[in-house]
Amino acid sequence: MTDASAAQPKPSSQLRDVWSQFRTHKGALFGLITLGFLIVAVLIGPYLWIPEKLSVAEAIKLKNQGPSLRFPLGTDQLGRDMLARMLLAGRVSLAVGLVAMVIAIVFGTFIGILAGYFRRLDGPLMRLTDMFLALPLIPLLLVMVMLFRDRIAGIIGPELGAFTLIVFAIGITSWMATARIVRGEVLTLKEREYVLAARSIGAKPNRIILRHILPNVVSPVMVAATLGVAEAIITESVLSFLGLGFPPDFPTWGRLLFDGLQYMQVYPERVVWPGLAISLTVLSVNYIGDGLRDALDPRIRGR
Amino acid sequence: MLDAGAPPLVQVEDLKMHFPIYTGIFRKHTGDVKAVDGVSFDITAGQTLGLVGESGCGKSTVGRAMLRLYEPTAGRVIIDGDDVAKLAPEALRRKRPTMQMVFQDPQASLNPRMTLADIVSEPLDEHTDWTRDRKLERVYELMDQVGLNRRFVNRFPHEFSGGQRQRIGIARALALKPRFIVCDEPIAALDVSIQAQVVNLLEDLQEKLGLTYLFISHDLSMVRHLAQRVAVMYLGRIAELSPSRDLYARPLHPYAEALLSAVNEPDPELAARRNRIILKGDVPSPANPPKGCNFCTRCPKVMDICRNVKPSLAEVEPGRLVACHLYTPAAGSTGGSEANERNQQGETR
Amino acid sequence: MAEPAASVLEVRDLKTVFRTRGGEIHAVNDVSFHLRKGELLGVVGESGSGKSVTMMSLLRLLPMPPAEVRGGQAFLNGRDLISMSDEELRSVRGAKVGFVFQDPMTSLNPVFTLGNQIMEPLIKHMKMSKAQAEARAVELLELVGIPDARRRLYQYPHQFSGGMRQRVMIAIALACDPDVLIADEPTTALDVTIQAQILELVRELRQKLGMAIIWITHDLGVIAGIADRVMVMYGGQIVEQAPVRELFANPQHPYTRALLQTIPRISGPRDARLKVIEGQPPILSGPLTACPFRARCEFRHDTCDQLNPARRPIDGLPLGKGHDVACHWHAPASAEVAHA
Amino acid sequence: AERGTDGEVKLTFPQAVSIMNPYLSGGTKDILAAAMVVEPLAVVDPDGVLVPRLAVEIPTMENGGVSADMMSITWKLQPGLLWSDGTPVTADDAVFTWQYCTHPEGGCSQATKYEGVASVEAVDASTIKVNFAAPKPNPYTAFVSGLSPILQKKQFEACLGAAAPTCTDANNMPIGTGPFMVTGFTVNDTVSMTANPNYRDPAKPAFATAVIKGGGDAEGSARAVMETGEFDYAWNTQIPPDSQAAMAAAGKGQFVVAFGTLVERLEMNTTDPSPSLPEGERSTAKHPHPILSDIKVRTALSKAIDRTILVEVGYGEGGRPTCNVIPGPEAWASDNQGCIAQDMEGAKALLDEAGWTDSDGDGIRDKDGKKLSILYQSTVNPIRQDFQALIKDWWTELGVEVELKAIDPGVFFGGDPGSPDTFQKFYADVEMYANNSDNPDPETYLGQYQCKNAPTPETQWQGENINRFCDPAYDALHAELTQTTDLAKRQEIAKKLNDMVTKDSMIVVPLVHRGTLSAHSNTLGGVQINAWDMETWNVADWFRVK
Amino acid sequence: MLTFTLRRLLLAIPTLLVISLVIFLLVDLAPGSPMSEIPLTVPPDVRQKMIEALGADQPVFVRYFLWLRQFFWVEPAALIDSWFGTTWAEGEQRILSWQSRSPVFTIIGQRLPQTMTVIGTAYLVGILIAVPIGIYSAYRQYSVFDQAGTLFAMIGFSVPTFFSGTLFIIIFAVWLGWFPTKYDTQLVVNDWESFVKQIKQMALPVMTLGLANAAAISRYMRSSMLDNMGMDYVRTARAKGMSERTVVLKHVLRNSLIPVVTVIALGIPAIFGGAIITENLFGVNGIGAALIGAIHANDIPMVQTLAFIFAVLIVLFNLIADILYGLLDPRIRYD
Ligand SMILES: Nc1ncnc2c1ncn2[C@@H]1O[C@H](COP(=O)(O)OP(=O)(O)OP(=O)(O)O)[C@@H](O)[C@H]1O
Ligand SMILES: Nc1ncnc2c1ncn2[C@@H]1O[C@H](COP(=O)(O)OP(=O)(O)OP(=O)(O)O)[C@@H](O)[C@H]1O
Ligand SMILES: [Mg+2]
Ligand SMILES: [Mg+2]
Repeated sequence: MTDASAAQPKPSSQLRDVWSQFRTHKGALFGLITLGFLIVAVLIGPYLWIPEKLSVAEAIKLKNQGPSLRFPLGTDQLGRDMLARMLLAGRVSLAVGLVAMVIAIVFGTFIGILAGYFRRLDGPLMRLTDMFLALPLIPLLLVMVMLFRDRIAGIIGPELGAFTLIVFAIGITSWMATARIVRGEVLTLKEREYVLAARSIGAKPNRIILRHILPNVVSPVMVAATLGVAEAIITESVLSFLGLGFPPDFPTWGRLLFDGLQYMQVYPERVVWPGLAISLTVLSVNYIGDGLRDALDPRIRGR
Repeated sequence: MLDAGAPPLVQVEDLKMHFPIYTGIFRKHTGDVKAVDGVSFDITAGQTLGLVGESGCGKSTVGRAMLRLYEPTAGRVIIDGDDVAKLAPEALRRKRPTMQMVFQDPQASLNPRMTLADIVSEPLDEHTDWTRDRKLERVYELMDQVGLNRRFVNRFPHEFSGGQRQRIGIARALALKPRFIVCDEPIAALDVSIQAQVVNLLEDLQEKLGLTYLFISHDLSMVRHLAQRVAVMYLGRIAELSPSRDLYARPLHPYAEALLSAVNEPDPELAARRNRIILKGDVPSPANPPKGCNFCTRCPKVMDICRNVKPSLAEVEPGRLVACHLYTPAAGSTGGSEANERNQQGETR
Repeated sequence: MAEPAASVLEVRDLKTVFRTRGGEIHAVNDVSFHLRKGELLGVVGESGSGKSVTMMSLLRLLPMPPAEVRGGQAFLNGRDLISMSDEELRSVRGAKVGFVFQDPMTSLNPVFTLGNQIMEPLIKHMKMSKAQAEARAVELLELVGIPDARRRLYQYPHQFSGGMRQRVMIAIALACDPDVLIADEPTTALDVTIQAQILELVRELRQKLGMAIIWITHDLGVIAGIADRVMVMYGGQIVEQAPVRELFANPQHPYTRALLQTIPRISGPRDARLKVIEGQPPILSGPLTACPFRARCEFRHDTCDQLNPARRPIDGLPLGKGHDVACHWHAPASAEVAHA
Repeated sequence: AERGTDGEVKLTFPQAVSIMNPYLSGGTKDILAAAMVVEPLAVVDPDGVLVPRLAVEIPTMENGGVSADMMSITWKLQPGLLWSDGTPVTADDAVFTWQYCTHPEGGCSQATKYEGVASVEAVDASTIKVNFAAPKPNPYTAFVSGLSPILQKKQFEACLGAAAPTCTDANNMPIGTGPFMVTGFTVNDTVSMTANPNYRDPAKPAFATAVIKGGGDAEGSARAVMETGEFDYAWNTQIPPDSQAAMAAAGKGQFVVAFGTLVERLEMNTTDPSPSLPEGERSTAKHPHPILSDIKVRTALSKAIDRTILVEVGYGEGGRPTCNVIPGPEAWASDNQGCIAQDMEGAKALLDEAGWTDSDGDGIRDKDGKKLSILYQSTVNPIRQDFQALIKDWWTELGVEVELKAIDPGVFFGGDPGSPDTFQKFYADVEMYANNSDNPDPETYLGQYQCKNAPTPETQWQGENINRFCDPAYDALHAELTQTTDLAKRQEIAKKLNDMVTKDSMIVVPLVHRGTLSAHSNTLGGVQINAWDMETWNVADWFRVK
Repeated sequence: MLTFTLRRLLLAIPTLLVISLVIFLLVDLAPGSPMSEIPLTVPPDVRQKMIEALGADQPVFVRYFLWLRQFFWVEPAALIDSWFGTTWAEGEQRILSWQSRSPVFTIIGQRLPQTMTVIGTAYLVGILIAVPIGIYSAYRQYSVFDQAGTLFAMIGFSVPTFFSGTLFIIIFAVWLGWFPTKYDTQLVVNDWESFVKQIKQMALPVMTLGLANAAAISRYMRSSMLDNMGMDYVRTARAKGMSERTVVLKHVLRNSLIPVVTVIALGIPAIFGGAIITENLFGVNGIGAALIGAIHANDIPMVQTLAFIFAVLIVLFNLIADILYGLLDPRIRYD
């Protein structure tokens, strides 16, 4: 009975459990592979796919080409290789989408948990959430960028500065839904018996929150995360459109989509590529979320 | 109760737990749910006090308020020398290892996302600075004590049967070597054979470790089996507090009597011969209890005085405390003889 | 009980499995039993032994998938429920068979008034008008002992106490005067006084309406109090079946014996220690080829590992009429016919 | 033809009309619409020639309308003119209009039109005399062109000064003398008009009603005319050349271009915008620009640009390469063509000559340890971003490091002294935008580059001399221009001034002479596009092609 | 319930005041000037005059209090005047748009009908599509239909309206020629013909917005239905012999609607904001288009007023959602 070796709980075993369950979820696997592919593509793609160095005059002659061997995704109105631009754009868009989503999720979850768990904070925090919900997004972003752009650019350089600012601005304006959902969940979760049980053994609030409450809000947070990525990518393009985003020669998927819009009728592929990339990202995040939710739930895992 | 010389480990004095009701535009405090309304008892070290009563009468609330899982409205709860009701948060946290709780619902009180090892070692994480190995060693030790196979360490709660789950809850409660455990209906949700396993385990542990229990249950036969003394609660107050042998032989309070008569014996012969008192009507709301005796709305032996004056818990026989006007001199004769008469309100079968 | 009347329900070789990711779970294994008119059949057994699944299989109330009824017949007044179309079955559910579920707290729809929920089957099956249905609903609530029924009709489940909800569930099950009432652990969550009220009610109803009742419970005390006949389930099988007094007086299956010994008594001497059944319940991951109880059985012998015992009368009466049991301990292995 | 026989004419503008009173308006869209309703004394035709509207003829020195000392001009109203409400038009209306626009609290946006006007008097009911404070070589500003129409005194009497913005009804539905009158006005959405029953030519307008629908974008407006045929006329349909071609191929309509003086240009900063300088000294004459002060660098940057490609990419039919800030009218434009051909080698040679060489081999030229690095800003606009990308490519080829920046036009042109991103503050090395002269005579326009007009912290960063160009010779020559009356002489001076800021100094680097691209359907006749006045100047003559 | 509503309404007042101040400051601080559209040839002193004429040169707090007074006193008074012919607001300065010099509320009044018809219809259409899809997806979880629904929803999420709108224009207006691309706000519906015209011109914006809305709502509907499909009371309903129709469309749906209704109610103010692009694209000239126009022109009073109205709507609909919650689910009590 005391088979110690078999009984030794490996610290990693739980993670491995999650992973092995995750692997059986077809959608999640599809999502992970697709997202992984996209990330790898934008990370190393630009080193592998180096477009020919063309002079401006040569390039202009090749503008608005359809897909070909030479230009797998065609060229844009200035004869630039769309594949190369898509890859470069993906770096920013994926980074912005994922990082801003993470900020929104982390912040939203944090606020939601505080509001839900500590009665006294509930009122003020929820009014704050109301306020953020009610604030007009565009002027808010304008003011934020105006106030901080130069300061941040001065510290970490214009591109990284723009990135930080955009990611932060988007994150800080999109946490409200998460906070509301999480708060609602926490309100019921904190009445659960096992939370009371944790208190009865003298656990501190931070442990109760981390170990007993947080894992149970994963599922709604995952939904919010999925929506968050799409929103962040699109918001970034709107920001660029208002001149608040990245330097104008810095492609992002949102901007490519926006730019391509003028050409949609004549060269539909100009919008298809960025649109496809954004949709794929969102779809894969959605499926990963589904899979993760299932995998994190030992009740489902057992089946 | 037998060795009256042993000092009580737990003393509860006039414990009150009122849940406030707020109404109106400005959230005015307009009333209270008097879940527990002045309860006093004590428990001798190494013994078990049974706590029985109707659903919703405040049994769990007593247990939880005693361990400061709720902030009691009034009263003193002295456990091992400290007044738990008044401890500062940090002191309370450090006091927790001496007093633990086994929860009513084994499924609900275990975090479904934690493994057995995590659950049982959580109190150790919180109160000790042991190494991982040392904690694991203790977890194994506890699992042996409660009879869980060591191979189960990495299992999740849903992978256990009800009885096993309850054992996890007990192991968790034992982890810090407490002196006092509140067992809140630890067997209600289990099937018969598993109930027996759990009860035996509790008994074994009491014997080995000298534990003190408050055993909350509505299974009266189990209480009889386990407890030396039994408190019968009704609507937030104690109706009768007697040694278990006396209570089961001859309940004094009319409610205790009705309760005992309702128990089903697993014996068809006996069942056919039994007289049971079926109470009529519903339990009054604890937010708005009757003016006099709490039980007066349903009592088969109700008298006029019951509707106006709250009876207090008084010792009517050696070791037996009852809160009933039948036994107070003011209400006329000592109720002993009347206790056997059936009033028209109760049905006799 | 007087001389047994004809069976209203006759179940033969019912077999239900769950297909899950971890493999199949054979929850009900060739269960056969019958129920006479006006009879109260008690069902006891370990948690997970298939009591609820058996009953729900009859009315196709299990989630399918994962559940699957693999075979068997169940004749209700001569018509086979298992092979019925969904449409036909719907006319049986609620009308001919009433069902009270294990958990009264969640079995009522929280967003509709009780009146609405009670009247639903009346309007559907009895083709009553709204006014008629309402009158009948009031009648039903009064029948199950809920005072002030007319006002209560317009209240929501959360405004009722647990015991009252349980009674409402019973009222719904009784709405169309069913031939059979299946009550699945209706009193587990209640304390003894409320439990007593419900038992009283059931007793009255049975006398008044003459319906047959199947009563599933863990509480042997309850069984002793109200049942005519008792079925003991273990590992998805019926292991013993007998009239109630006979069973308590003369339990034959080792599991039944052990079960009866574990319960503390309220009267009589206080036992020093409760008996327990050692070991774990079987994992029903395949068809039974050996006795499911063998691992925990004190009378275990070789045959138990090789053959799953069939049920066999021990009092000479035909199967199901008197006392029968599925155990090798009472019969030499040679006389056994193995289950397919 | 007969009035009102051609049904409805439908116009669409990408920006919706927000007010029908040109004196309170912020944008061309409003004035375009207003020009269909209220009229000036004279308008400018597509050739830049003045033609009379409400006046009988154009006053000149020859016919005695302009006094010899250039101190006054006298206009004669056509006889029998009626407002659309049937009341007669009198000289008093003109006098009132002048008062209205020059009232100090009125916030009149066309106040420049009345600059230098000392008084306006009604000599008699039909004679208007405009007196100037000083001799005015170009007296055709007040009451000329759609920017300066005559308002009805009766309607606006109560709206003088501070009350001007509160007269919502009058501002939205002014009574006019034009071919149409307003019947319905939804702010920033739709203007509905019907033919003016009192219009002086009984045969006009051919259309009974007119509608201007606003909103959307250039793309959508163009599409509504060129592809779906929902509208007859779309103003300002600046879309990519490829799309222009595709839309034209649908065969429903055609694009028309009006070339005025609008020039897309690069402005070179002559002062140092470095952020390391203390606030208040950044981009001021205190610190000359470390790189761009050298004319060789400026010239090299200009030489590296292929303007033909820019036009092809950005404007197609709607633009042409130019080297001048005054590209028209013909008679005023310098013949400077030197910059049209790209000369990359020449540019490189110039930089080498100026001492900027790539000494560390990183592809970027440097001098004295300082990199040849340029911040190049413009507004958010797809074409400008394409230009930025192309020019960056060329400059990079030259060995110049370029950082791009795009700013919201509202901020860039907003003139908010608190914002670092206005074009006047010029916290960048090079910036790109378009500007034009609102008058065929460029005197005022050229006056912008005088030393005194440089934006500085002291002037709250106001001023039109964006690049802080300062050349006493230029100022002197411009002063001469203001004194010269002889047209030929004026034109000659203007060309010289143009050359001084462009090819001689390369302070302003013109890129593209832009036209306004509009579209009209093939069934709309009589459209005569006009760069010198409102495009709707001859809307009375529009008709339906049958 | 009433007291709860009142309490929440009372609480909303300080919240809204704070929000109004923040909005006012934000919009005011944002860079840009109402003069940016004036041609560059206009000299600075004229510009300065124009700014003064707008009152834009006064200190922020003066304008804030003026605006508060106008918003909460003058404008309601003006509204009452226009209804009953009283003269309460006589001589008072109403909030004027800088761009058009018309009272902001007049403009809003002109635009409300379009917003209501087009955006309202779109939202309704979105709900009408989403709810059945969500229900059926949940009822047949993991069926082909469900998978297709997931895909549809994800695409609906990730494709911005400026993209789908343009696509619809090209397909339905340019290629097929079925619908107009510009919304005629002046159209008066008084006969069959004009009604058809109205339907046609609403088709494209409604499709665009409906798609976006339907995507999100169908997801919520599905997950909520799934949550309830396995509940015990569903089994009870089946055991009573109810038809599948009754089971799904009565018992499950009513319970599932609670979160969906919240999402829908909370989405209504967001729809005003979210419709900016669509309105602009199709020339619907509703409130959203007014907002973007005002932002581009730096028409500060207009932006402030609209933003504040949105804020009021958000707070209001949050409250309505909470109340609906209570109506739909009798267990939820607010006192
Ligand atoms: N947090 C709370 N707020 C308000 N009322 C409460 C709260 N917790 C319990 N109550 C009320 O207090 C009373 C006593 O509840 P308690 O849980 O102690 O009953 P119990 O005797 O344990 O019943 P059971 O046998 O059903 O477990 C009940 O009426 C209950 O509704
Ligand atoms: N949905 C399901 N999926 C898989 N297995 C199931 C499912 N429902 C029930 N089972 C299995 O079927 C078996 C019989 O379950 P059933 O509910 O009939 O037990 P029971 O006798 O009613 O027990 P209890 O007394 O605890 O109610 C159990 O082993 C259970 O694990
Ligand atoms: Mg309890
Ligand atoms: Mg069961």
